[in-house]
Amino acid sequence: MHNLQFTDDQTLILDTVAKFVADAVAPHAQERDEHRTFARDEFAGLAELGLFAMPIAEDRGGAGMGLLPFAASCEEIGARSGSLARLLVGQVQCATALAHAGSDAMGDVAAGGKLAAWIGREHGIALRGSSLSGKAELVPGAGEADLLVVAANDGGKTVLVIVEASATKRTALRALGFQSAAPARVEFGSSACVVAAEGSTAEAAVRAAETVAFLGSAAACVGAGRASIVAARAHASERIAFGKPLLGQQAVVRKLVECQRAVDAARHLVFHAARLADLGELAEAASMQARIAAVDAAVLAADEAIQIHGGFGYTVEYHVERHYRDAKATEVLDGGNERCKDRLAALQFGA
Amino acid sequence: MHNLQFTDDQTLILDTVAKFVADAVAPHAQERDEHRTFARDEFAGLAELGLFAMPIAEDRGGAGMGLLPFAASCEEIGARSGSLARLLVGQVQCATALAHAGSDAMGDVAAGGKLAAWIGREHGIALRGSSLSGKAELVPGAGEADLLVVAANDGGKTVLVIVEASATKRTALRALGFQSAAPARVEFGSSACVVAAEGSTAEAAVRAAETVAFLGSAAACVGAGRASIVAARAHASERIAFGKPLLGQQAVVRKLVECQRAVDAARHLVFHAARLADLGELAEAASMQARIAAVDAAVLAADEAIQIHGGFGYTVEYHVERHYRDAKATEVLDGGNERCKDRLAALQFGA
Amino acid sequence: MSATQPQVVDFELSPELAAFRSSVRDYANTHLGKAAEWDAEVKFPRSAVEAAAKLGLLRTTVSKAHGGSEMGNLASCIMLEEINAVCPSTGVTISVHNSLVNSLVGKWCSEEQKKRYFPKLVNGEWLGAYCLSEAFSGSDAAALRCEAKREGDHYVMNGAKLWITTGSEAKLFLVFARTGSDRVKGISAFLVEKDYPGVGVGKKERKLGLRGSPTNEIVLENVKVPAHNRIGDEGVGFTIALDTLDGGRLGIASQSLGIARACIELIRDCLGKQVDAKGRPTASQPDQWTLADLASELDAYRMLTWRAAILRDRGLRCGAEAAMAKSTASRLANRAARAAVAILGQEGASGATSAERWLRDARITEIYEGATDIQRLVIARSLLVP
Amino acid sequence: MSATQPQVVDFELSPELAAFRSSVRDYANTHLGKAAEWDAEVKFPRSAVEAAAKLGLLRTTVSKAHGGSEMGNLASCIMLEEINAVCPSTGVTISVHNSLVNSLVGKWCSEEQKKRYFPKLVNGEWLGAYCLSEAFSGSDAAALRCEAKREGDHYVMNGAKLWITTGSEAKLFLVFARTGSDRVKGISAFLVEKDYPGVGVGKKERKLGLRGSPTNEIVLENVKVPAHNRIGDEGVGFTIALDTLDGGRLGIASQSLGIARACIELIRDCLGKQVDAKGRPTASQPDQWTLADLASELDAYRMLTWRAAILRDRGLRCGAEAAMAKSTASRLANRAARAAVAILGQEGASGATSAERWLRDARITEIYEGATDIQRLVIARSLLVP
Repeated sequence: MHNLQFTDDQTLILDTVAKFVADAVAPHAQERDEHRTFARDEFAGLAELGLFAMPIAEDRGGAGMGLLPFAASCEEIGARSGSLARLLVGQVQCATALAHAGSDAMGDVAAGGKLAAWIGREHGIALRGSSLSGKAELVPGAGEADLLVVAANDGGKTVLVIVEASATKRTALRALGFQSAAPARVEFGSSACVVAAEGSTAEAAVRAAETVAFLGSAAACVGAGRASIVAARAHASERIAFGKPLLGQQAVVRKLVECQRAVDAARHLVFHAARLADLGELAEAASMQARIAAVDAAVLAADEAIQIHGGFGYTVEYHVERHYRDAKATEVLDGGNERCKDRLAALQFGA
Repeated sequence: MHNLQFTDDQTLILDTVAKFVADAVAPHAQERDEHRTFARDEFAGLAELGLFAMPIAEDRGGAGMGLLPFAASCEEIGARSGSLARLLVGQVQCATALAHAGSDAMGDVAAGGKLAAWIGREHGIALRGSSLSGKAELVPGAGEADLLVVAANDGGKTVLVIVEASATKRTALRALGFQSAAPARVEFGSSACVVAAEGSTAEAAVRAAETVAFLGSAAACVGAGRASIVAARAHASERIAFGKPLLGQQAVVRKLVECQRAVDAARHLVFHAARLADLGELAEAASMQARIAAVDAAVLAADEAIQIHGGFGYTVEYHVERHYRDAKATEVLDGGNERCKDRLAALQFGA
Repeated sequence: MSATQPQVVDFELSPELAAFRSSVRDYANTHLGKAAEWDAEVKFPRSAVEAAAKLGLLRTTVSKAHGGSEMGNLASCIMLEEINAVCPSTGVTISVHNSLVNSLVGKWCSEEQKKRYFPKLVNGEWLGAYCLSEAFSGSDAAALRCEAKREGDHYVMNGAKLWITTGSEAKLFLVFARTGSDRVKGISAFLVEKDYPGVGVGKKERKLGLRGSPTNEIVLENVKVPAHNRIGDEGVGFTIALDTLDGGRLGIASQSLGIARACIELIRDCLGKQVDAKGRPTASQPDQWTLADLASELDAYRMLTWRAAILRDRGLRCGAEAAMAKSTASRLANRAARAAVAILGQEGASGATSAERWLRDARITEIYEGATDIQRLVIARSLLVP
Repeated sequence: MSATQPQVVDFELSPELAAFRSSVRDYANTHLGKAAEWDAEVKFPRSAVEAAAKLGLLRTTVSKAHGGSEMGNLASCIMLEEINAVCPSTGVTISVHNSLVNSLVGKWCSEEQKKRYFPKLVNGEWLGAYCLSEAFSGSDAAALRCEAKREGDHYVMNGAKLWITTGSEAKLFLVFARTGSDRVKGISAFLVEKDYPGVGVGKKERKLGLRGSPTNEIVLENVKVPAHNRIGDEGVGFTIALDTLDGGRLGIASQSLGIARACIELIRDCLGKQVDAKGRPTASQPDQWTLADLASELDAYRMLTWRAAILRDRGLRCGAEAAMAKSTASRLANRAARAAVAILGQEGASGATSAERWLRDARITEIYEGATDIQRLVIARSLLVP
């Protein structure tokens, strides 16, 4: 990891997560994705490990371990299953926002007893009276969720709203990615809901949830990039062309070097942003920057890994096409990379 | 700097360097570059600040502060003068190698009493008997150097050799960059020399000097990238086109966001590699990775800064063309980025 | 096509070719509407291929003497761009049939062989497949291991071919097999009918995209191939394979252009909706710039493709030119598809638009019929070896 | 040039144009050998421009009736690629004279004006300069402030023009000035002779590259410009400026192609030396791939450039096509120059080869005659606004 700076506690957690991922996630990831089966057992496993509560502050009912081990966990999981990493991100977003709001619902979500999906501001869901209206086109987890936590628009102000998923119309999607995370279109036809927070509390809750998403999806992409490189290296070591392993072809290994650099740089940005956030500093810009870099790195690494695999890479059996799809699908979530760049323009350059 | 981790001592040094750069380097950088005048006063200033001895181990006669503040200093200096940053890099390379060799010449070099230029292995200078032969095409500092410290080839093995610069033929170059660093072509026509180290000592000395160069030039490029962004932002704030400042044009500020991300990522890689080295770990791969990322970031940022400046950017008065040239010239030094990538292929992927 | 008759004057199509393009566009709009369904259900676009056959689109590279329309490579490229701009699964089926199979038969087979097979190929009664790749030889095609041993008046063929486009649907396989030990000169080409005993359709690949086009392993177990089904002399197989691939690459370049164009149109439609009261575009500048760059490159690489096709139609060498066309166009297709997903955002990735399908379909264009690095090798060699 | 006469058949030059290209190549090899010296010494390539004039290279865009060779834009593009592949300082001088000045005079000036100025322009006795940019108006040309006030039979002109190529050497300035307050319709164009009282050559820019070509401020202080030197009606200046820039962009696209080609040749020569005993290339694969990609794009963008030139020669609109040519070719020139420096390594950066000069010269092509983002704006508008 070249990180130098995990505490012993953090290292312990990460080892546990790595073991869980290797034992319980990796063996089924491809199959679940191909057949679009929901990763319910794996979700339960995350709950058992306490990952949903991990970054939530202790005084809000969480484990208070901060975002750094959360990000590192997302990387581990993202290396095997972008879908599961996204479920983790969504659940932690909801738990984080509900914790900020002091909502009773937080406990169930942080424990994983209820599956929650986050619907961010970018969807423009409107609160009118005590019901929601609007449509969220692509929501990972929504197809199987019990609760939807929505950053809704109440006449220009952000409010945090909880809806029973069954009160909405959900359409399972054949989406580009996240196929074992039950991605769905959610339509709110005047769905009844409960307002969990308003005003500055809602704003703070939603911002915290957004940072979780930026960081978590960035870390998951770092994992996907790492996994793509590992897969490509393994294939290139075995595959013989023109009398020597592909890895001996300068053009092939040079691509790996470039992907490694992009992934390593993205990881530094992710960990840096997580540390800033854990120190209580504003991490919005840093986490968005990390997200953009990590998505790019994951797309690059998966794309090159497919290319290095040749025809094999185009089939579902070598995982790299899945990382490619999940990385591109990540790009459009949370408002998309473009929205991040516009916000960065304002934060970094006052534009 | 978004670094979180400088010690108080390091911060103090960096503040001093920043003040020196602002007062003594910035005002003359463009003019010296344009007229190709050697930055002798500035070099003396670096000596006075003790920067040449800073990263050398205390038990070898240095200040023992490590490479992290050295890298941060290179960034500060590189933001104003790529030439001066390169002189610092070369001097510290020589001091580092001589310190490893336990050479008496180290004291003068670390104090800056003698100006030393480093000629690396990539030039393939050959030691035959007690004299050197070969040619080094582009050596910053060589035109004004007192000493040349050479990583020479003695029948396939690396030896560390000291030559009086006056014993060689030096031709001042009208090179792409480093114009106030007296870049020269150095020809060794059987130049007499002193062998300072052989065997594993020479190998270790040269590797240490190489890491200094990778890290130092990477950091200087981070500085150049930072300066390009600052200049572009300033120009874009003032320049009106189509009824509003350029900074209000989404396409313009988006470029700045992308440059900032590249520069920030490169800085993380630089500081990470410096910390690894300071902890006594192998930092060769990390420092080469940092170098490649930083050169790319500096070229990108300078290129975009020129573009944002429009016609102004093509003139010498706005500094960004100088950063562009110096960054591209940095790329070919120390064996060039391509050699770094080949070594990374071996170190990272066993290719 | 005579060597002096200009086909493309001043970068514009002749009226005949323009009319042909328009007729193919009609075909595509009429018959390829189920592209998304074929993709989702992993279903061969049989009706589309049959309709193409009826319209004569499976015989463009065949001489009139053999029942073809003799329109040549340029016309084929124009046709394939149109088809692939709607359904790349149909596109690759037709490309392989025309650009690889029919072209090879027309150029390298004996008159007798042509008379036996063209009647079935030109009307689509039989589809063709090109069997070069194997599990252990992709880019390095000369490393193939499939064996054909001469025994009297026939060859006994053993081995397995991988990544065979149209594998489960084809009736005629052009198989490259080893008749000698020399890496290159030990390779020969054969016409192998699906119904020959021992020919088996193996594993069907589960793929990222192009899911309407079946990709199979073809297993050859003690297949008796009549000696008169050998194409050309023993040992010229590799020459035939490479020469044919030059044409095939034009087909894939055209496929890539079609995909890129479709993505550019998606982006244009998306940005085009964003206008102010006076109809001026209000879409984000970076998105507009992306559109501009993609559109510029599309025009540029289409010309590279047409240039190579014209050279080939004239019987001139076009290896480097075809490689330039394929390598640039295939990368553009992927860039355009990635941009379409990003710009269309959630609608791009959710399946609500075709953007995500283009992304998946585009990816193969950089891999098959010579991966991008092989194209670069061909181009670099042409520049470095006089 | 008639509208039906094909100039480029099947992507190949006519024998006449091929011969012309060859003659220009001879000129470049004979007269532009001091390019490095002109760069180092910041010296105008006077001898080269005079030799070009003698060979008739300063009159390609002028009709025969006015002493020109009437070869048109395509021929000019071919010529400019050759010249710029050796010396871009000479290249831009000739490009501005032909593509901007002579083209504008031929298309927009009155017969009387043509008769007065063409005799001096076609033989290079006078060089021309195009004065549009100002300190506060670059990409946003319509923001210009230079003023021309009508007073009886003349205008009184005041203002300053910036970034004027050939400024200190030109005898005739085409000046765009404000005759009214409307942002666009308040602009008119004028023929201003250097010798008119009040015309001054101001500050000379110290530049990254193109150092042989003087770039100056042109100061206009109470210059009395005869009313009969106004070009067209009052208020059409901006239309004239933009139309002329379409042609100018073809010149810069061609300059970019020349620079890119020179860089590709440097790389090819460098890699070509690296061979094994059998003459096979041993250069690093990534470097070879870079060469292949650059060469592919060079061919592609040359076709974009020629396509736009042919449209313009036929009197058709070519705004988007010229923008595609310039934006792609200029970025290619810069990528090629950066690659040349990297691949040639120390020899690339030390001044021992021309690589570092190409890097410096190339950079302006993305800036002048409409920066890249302006080209993208033009292209995007053409796609988004029907």
